[in-house]
Amino acid sequence: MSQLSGGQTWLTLLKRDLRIAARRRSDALNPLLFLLMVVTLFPLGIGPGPDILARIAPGIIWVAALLASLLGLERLFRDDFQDGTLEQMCLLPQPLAFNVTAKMMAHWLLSGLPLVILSPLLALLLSLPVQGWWALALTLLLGTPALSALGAIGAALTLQVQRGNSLVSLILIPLFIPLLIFATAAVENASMGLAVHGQLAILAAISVLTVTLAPLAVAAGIRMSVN
Amino acid sequence: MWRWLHPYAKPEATYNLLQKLLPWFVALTLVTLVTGVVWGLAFAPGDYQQGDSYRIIFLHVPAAIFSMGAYMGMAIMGAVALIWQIKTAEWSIPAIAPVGAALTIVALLTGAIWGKPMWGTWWVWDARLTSELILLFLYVGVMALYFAFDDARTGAKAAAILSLVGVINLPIIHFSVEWWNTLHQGATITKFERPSIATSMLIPLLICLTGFAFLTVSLVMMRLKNEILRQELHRPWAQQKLEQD
Amino acid sequence: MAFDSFTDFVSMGGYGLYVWLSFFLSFVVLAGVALETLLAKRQLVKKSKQLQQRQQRLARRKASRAAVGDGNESKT
Amino acid sequence: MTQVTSTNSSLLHAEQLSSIRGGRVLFENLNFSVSVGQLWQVSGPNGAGKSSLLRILTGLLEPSSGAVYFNGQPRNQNWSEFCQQLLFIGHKAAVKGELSALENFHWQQQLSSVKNVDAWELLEKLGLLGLEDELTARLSAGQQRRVALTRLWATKASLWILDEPFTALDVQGIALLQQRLVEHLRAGGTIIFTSHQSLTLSDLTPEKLILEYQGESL
Repeated sequence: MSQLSGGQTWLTLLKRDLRIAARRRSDALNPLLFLLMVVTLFPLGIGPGPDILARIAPGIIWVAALLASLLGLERLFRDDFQDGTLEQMCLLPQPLAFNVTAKMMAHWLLSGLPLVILSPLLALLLSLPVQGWWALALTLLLGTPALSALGAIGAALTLQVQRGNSLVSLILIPLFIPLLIFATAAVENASMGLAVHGQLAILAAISVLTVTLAPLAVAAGIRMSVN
Repeated sequence: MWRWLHPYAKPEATYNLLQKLLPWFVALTLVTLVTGVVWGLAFAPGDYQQGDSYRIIFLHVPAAIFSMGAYMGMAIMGAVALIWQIKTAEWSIPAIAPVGAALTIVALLTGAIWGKPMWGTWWVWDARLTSELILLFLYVGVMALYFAFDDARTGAKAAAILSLVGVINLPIIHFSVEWWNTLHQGATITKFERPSIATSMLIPLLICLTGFAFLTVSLVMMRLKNEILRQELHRPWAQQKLEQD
Repeated sequence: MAFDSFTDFVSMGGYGLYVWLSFFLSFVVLAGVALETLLAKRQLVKKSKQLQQRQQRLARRKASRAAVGDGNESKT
Repeated sequence: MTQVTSTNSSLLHAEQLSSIRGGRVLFENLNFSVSVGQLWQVSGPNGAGKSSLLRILTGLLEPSSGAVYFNGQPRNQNWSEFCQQLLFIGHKAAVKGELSALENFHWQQQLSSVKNVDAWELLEKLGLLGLEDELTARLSAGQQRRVALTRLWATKASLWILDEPFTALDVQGIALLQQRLVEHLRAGGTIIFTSHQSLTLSDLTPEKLILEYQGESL
């Protein structure tokens, strides 16, 4: 068969998305800058005392990360929807649910991964104890794939809605809650020197579950929107 | 068997069935709800610990149970709609969501009002109340998504997908909130938890539960009738139905 | 009857405010949903009338056009 | 191949297709069969449902009722094979404005797994030479359309469904496209397209499917 295998198509789609993202760097950069600025607001708002900052740092960082991840979501499928690329994706021989994972992966590489890399800086700014740093990075590493997957659902469902950004937030924030709870608990425990395996395992489980099931919902949402 | 039915006739048949059944359900609702509430308010004995404030239970518990039940029903309809492509199932989602949201609001309000004499404050971040609040957010999301579309048909489909996504997340959310609550509030025993309930209180509670069940179903049926007409507005049968009353 | 007098019933052993408030608010919310449903039905009636008028206009236009035309068009 | 049915000779077969959009009936109970090697032109006034019909044939749009058969079987049952055989160019060109003409062609080629096309030759043929590094977003509408049409030269698909392929093209472009369509038909391909203008495709006359504007609601 000279037909492309599923893996090759997937890689092609991923590479194309990354190439396009390289052409519009600000799209990936802006949410990160937003995150950094939101985190800066907290010491200014509640005072620079390291004790209280360290106490609330995990919550602040994760809440800010959730909000930042909502920022770029509207663009995830919108451009492809408007220029017809999404239609062509529906007509590829490979299942749509499989192909959309390439887009989710691209989104994670551009939004989730930089967050993980940025996390030590955030921890430093909020005087998180050093023991908490790696836990923060780990929770972000385990949790952000679920953010991308859930985000893709929100983006796919609201494609036909004009200015659907606030709607996406409304839909997604309740679904983000478990991630927030377990991630912040893990970072808190780690900064107090307690074991965090349990929370990390749960986070990983949530991510695996979300990443495997979300593509089905995303594909259904895209088919509905293209209709 | 669904496949064999003529696609145009299906919603109409459902509508006619709903129209036939609705009066019975409304009557049952009124009878059971009035009986249950009067019994609970006036005849059930007072609680030795909480006095008469416990009478809020006759609203709070049924509302809380059916707020979740309605979500389950909505998600089941969502699955039916997406798997078998049954239109009326799809349309039942915007019919169920507002009813479920109203029940959730009732559960939250009664919970908060009950909390004032019991805990001394209107709101506590108790696991159940928090879960209920998040459930309300989920309902709000489904409704907001439905109303965001100009085309009611697409809106119903989007809402169906979202309700399914929500129902998979619901246990995770519930579990996480429960866990979060024990982590942060340790020793707080929720006062809603009762080891056993006296029969004299249980009977009116059960009547209230059936009353709320009928109420939920009746409201959903009323709204589903509207929704079918809204989606079928361009068809003659729907126009005739609307002219009749 | 769990209460000795009507005033007892109203005061609910001192919890009257809470009990009656919660019953009142619950009633308001649930009745509100029912009411909204009935109002929505009225809206639908109005919308249906509009739609029918539009259809009639179109039908009339079509009929007049058919009459003006060569006359041997088959009815559809 | 295995299933012998009455529709066996037809590549694409529409049965009792109806489409209702926004409370308006576009078309009802449409039946037709497209055989291998045929050229079909769908025509009709604006709003008659030409695009909707094409999108229903490709499977992007669900018909309100009716079904589409591919090679004698329900299309959705051999979806993967259908997609391999299909090339669809819709109103939206599926051209990425952030990529250059060359890159756009490159990705399309990658996805259609056609390797033996000389990109430079093709770009020259389509009059895009010298613009290959320019971002497509900065090209004119006609040039963007040409970039989209490069897909027709790098495909193995036999069934082409083209929605208004001639829009925004100049005389030269139209001639070039017509030539390519004839080539495809000569090679045994099948084409369904919509167009307002009637074509003069040398000796080929298209089968016509004319949709009428249906003003009334159901």
